[in-house]
Amino acid sequence: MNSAFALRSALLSAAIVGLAACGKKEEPAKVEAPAPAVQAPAPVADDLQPKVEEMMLASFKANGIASLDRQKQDAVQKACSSPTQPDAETMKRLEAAEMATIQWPSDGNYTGGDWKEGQKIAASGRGLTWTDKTPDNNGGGCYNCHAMDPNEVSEGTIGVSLEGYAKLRGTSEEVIKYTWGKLWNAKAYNACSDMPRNGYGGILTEAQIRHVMAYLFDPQSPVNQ
Amino acid sequence: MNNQRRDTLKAGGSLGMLGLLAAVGLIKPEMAQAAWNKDAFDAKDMDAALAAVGAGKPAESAEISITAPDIAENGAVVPVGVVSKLPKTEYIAIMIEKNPAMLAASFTLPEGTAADVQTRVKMGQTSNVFAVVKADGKFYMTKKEVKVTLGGCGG
Amino acid sequence: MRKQLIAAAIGAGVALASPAVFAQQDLNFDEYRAMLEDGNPAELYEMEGEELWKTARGPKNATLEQCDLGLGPGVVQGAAAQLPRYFADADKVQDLETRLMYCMEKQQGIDPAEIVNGKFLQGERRQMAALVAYVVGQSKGEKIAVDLSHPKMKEMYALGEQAFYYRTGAMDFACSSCHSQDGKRIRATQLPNITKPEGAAAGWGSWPAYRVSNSQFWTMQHRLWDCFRQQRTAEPIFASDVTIALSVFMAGKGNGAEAQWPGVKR
Amino acid sequence: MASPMRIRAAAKEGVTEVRVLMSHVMETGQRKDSSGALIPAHFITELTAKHNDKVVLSAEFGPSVSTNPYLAFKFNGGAKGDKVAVTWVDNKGETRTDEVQVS
Repeated sequence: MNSAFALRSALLSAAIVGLAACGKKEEPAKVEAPAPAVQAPAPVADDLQPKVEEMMLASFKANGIASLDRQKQDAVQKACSSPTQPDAETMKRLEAAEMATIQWPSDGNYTGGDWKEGQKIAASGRGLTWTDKTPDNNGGGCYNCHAMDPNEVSEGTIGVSLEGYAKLRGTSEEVIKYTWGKLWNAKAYNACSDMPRNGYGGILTEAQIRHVMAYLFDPQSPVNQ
Repeated sequence: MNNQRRDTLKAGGSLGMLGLLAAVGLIKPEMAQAAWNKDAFDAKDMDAALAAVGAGKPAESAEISITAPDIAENGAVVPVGVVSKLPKTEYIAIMIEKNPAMLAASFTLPEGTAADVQTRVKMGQTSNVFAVVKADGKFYMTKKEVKVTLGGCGG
Repeated sequence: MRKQLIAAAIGAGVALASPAVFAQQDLNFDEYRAMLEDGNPAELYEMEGEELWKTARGPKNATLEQCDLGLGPGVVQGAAAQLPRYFADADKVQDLETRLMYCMEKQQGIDPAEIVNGKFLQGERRQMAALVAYVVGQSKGEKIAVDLSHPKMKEMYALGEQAFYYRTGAMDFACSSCHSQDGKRIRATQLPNITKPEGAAAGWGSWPAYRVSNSQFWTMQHRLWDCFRQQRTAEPIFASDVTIALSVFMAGKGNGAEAQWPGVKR
Repeated sequence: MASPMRIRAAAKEGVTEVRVLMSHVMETGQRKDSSGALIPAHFITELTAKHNDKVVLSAEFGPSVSTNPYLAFKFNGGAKGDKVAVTWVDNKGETRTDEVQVS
């Protein structure tokens, strides 16, 4: 996991060499605070960026599987750390680099998983914290952000609703491939997506992603009821 | 701030205190012997729980009301209040249909104490909450469904 | 340990909550929360903290009654509403916990390392949490009034704002991933939009809080620590700059709103 | 060692309202620790509230009552300065009594 991350950071940093400008923040929109005692926040100084990076390292310590490598940003993390997205050209370049990381199923089997396993993975938000002993057996945390089974009340709303996924979107090759790719590395489709890079980041295995695919596409899955 | 807490008597806290408290009349000796209704609290279904508190098959009554949220943010703490307008209400029990042990709490109300109690209970899942009331020697009940949700990242 | 306890949960074992018919509806917990407001178990910690404030402890066998939380030695009423602040004696921006740690060191002789290297809910951090409950309880209903005029406060605010958007860790999350839009939820948990003053005030002004899901009292340091855990970063160091910077950012943005601490939370 | 309760008792128009927060784990006996071992049950079983010397409420609790239990009830009578005392006993025989004056 950690080495995968370091490698990824290195590769992606290399991929966008010369894009230093996208690390620079645009001035975030300021909202005037209502209280009389308050002054307007200081403008972000030009020299703040190195200080932020230093702080995001120095204020943390390694604990178990959560190493300090996690405090180093890779290309998309760096580019997407402001209230405003990078320009379209930068987004495209980042997305192309992420797209190249997607591993398509070796045997062409996209949806042949077990939707019941997929349901468990979708419901579990476990894994990869410093209280987890190993970097394996993680949940997908899908329900944290998405509606899936129409009968589930406790569903997040940060992501789009996935209720009736295959019923609404069909099962064309295009939809199936897009979904696999999105699950593997969401940043390939939107560099600043809020969604974790499940396959690329080693959060879920290929087999787990196939189970989640089944949960989304199987006609028997509660998602499509 | 409320300063009443400063008047709080700092008593009790250990096994040995029990006898002492009984001796100074703070609690009755029989309390120390635990008349706790084990059968009722161990009951695994509604019929058994009702039987164990001596309620048999209580009639539904609109004179009893349950104050509980329609939907709870967490099942570990669900506020439940029971008010009975039945004359001579002397006993109130709170039961949670889908908990492994249904009976959560029971209250015996001497004359002069209002039939109006509130507490907080654990609920493992969405379930009916029952209020069982004994008034003038007879048992009555009502129910209300409380939905329980899950929150947080789950990590 | 904590996780498994929660997972095993309360006897019946909280599995997925039962299906219900209103999946797409907004979940409204106002009624539930209103019913918990009176009799917030955090009051038990407030009582404990008040005793502790007046109890002589540590190598110097002293109380905290001369601790200056910013309004003068021993003044607790209203102090939390004006924290974090720049303290000249420490030449630092300090939040409530950092300031208490400073007082515990200077007045009682308690080694700050014991707190910084300790664990939440244990030892001196456990004591600290009770003290925090007492101090914030003395600012209940007060308006958040953080003075951002000192250059070090200005810098902390700016660093906090940057940290808020800083994506990192195994899942690419920043604080902003969950807290920069209105009306969003993780599962059934509603998320304040901290990029707006009312959201910042809702977040800052309702922690520390008693958490009903695990019956624990959590300070703001504890809250931030667990946010980062769920973000899958490395572990933030207690009272480190990032925790102070984020606190100044939230408190500063929430300035003027009433704080309802200690809160009671899921 | 049991921690103090937080009791508030307020008289208004001839009725005294009592609200009690108890500090107790209310362990069900069905949860497991990280090593998979059952955590033994530990919960309040009985509670008695007295106004001066008269019992105004007796209650039995099971493990389904929430951790750090809350209880609110009302009784007729009670005047400023009267005593309200609450005593609980748990399944391990531990007990605690706290007392306040009615406000």
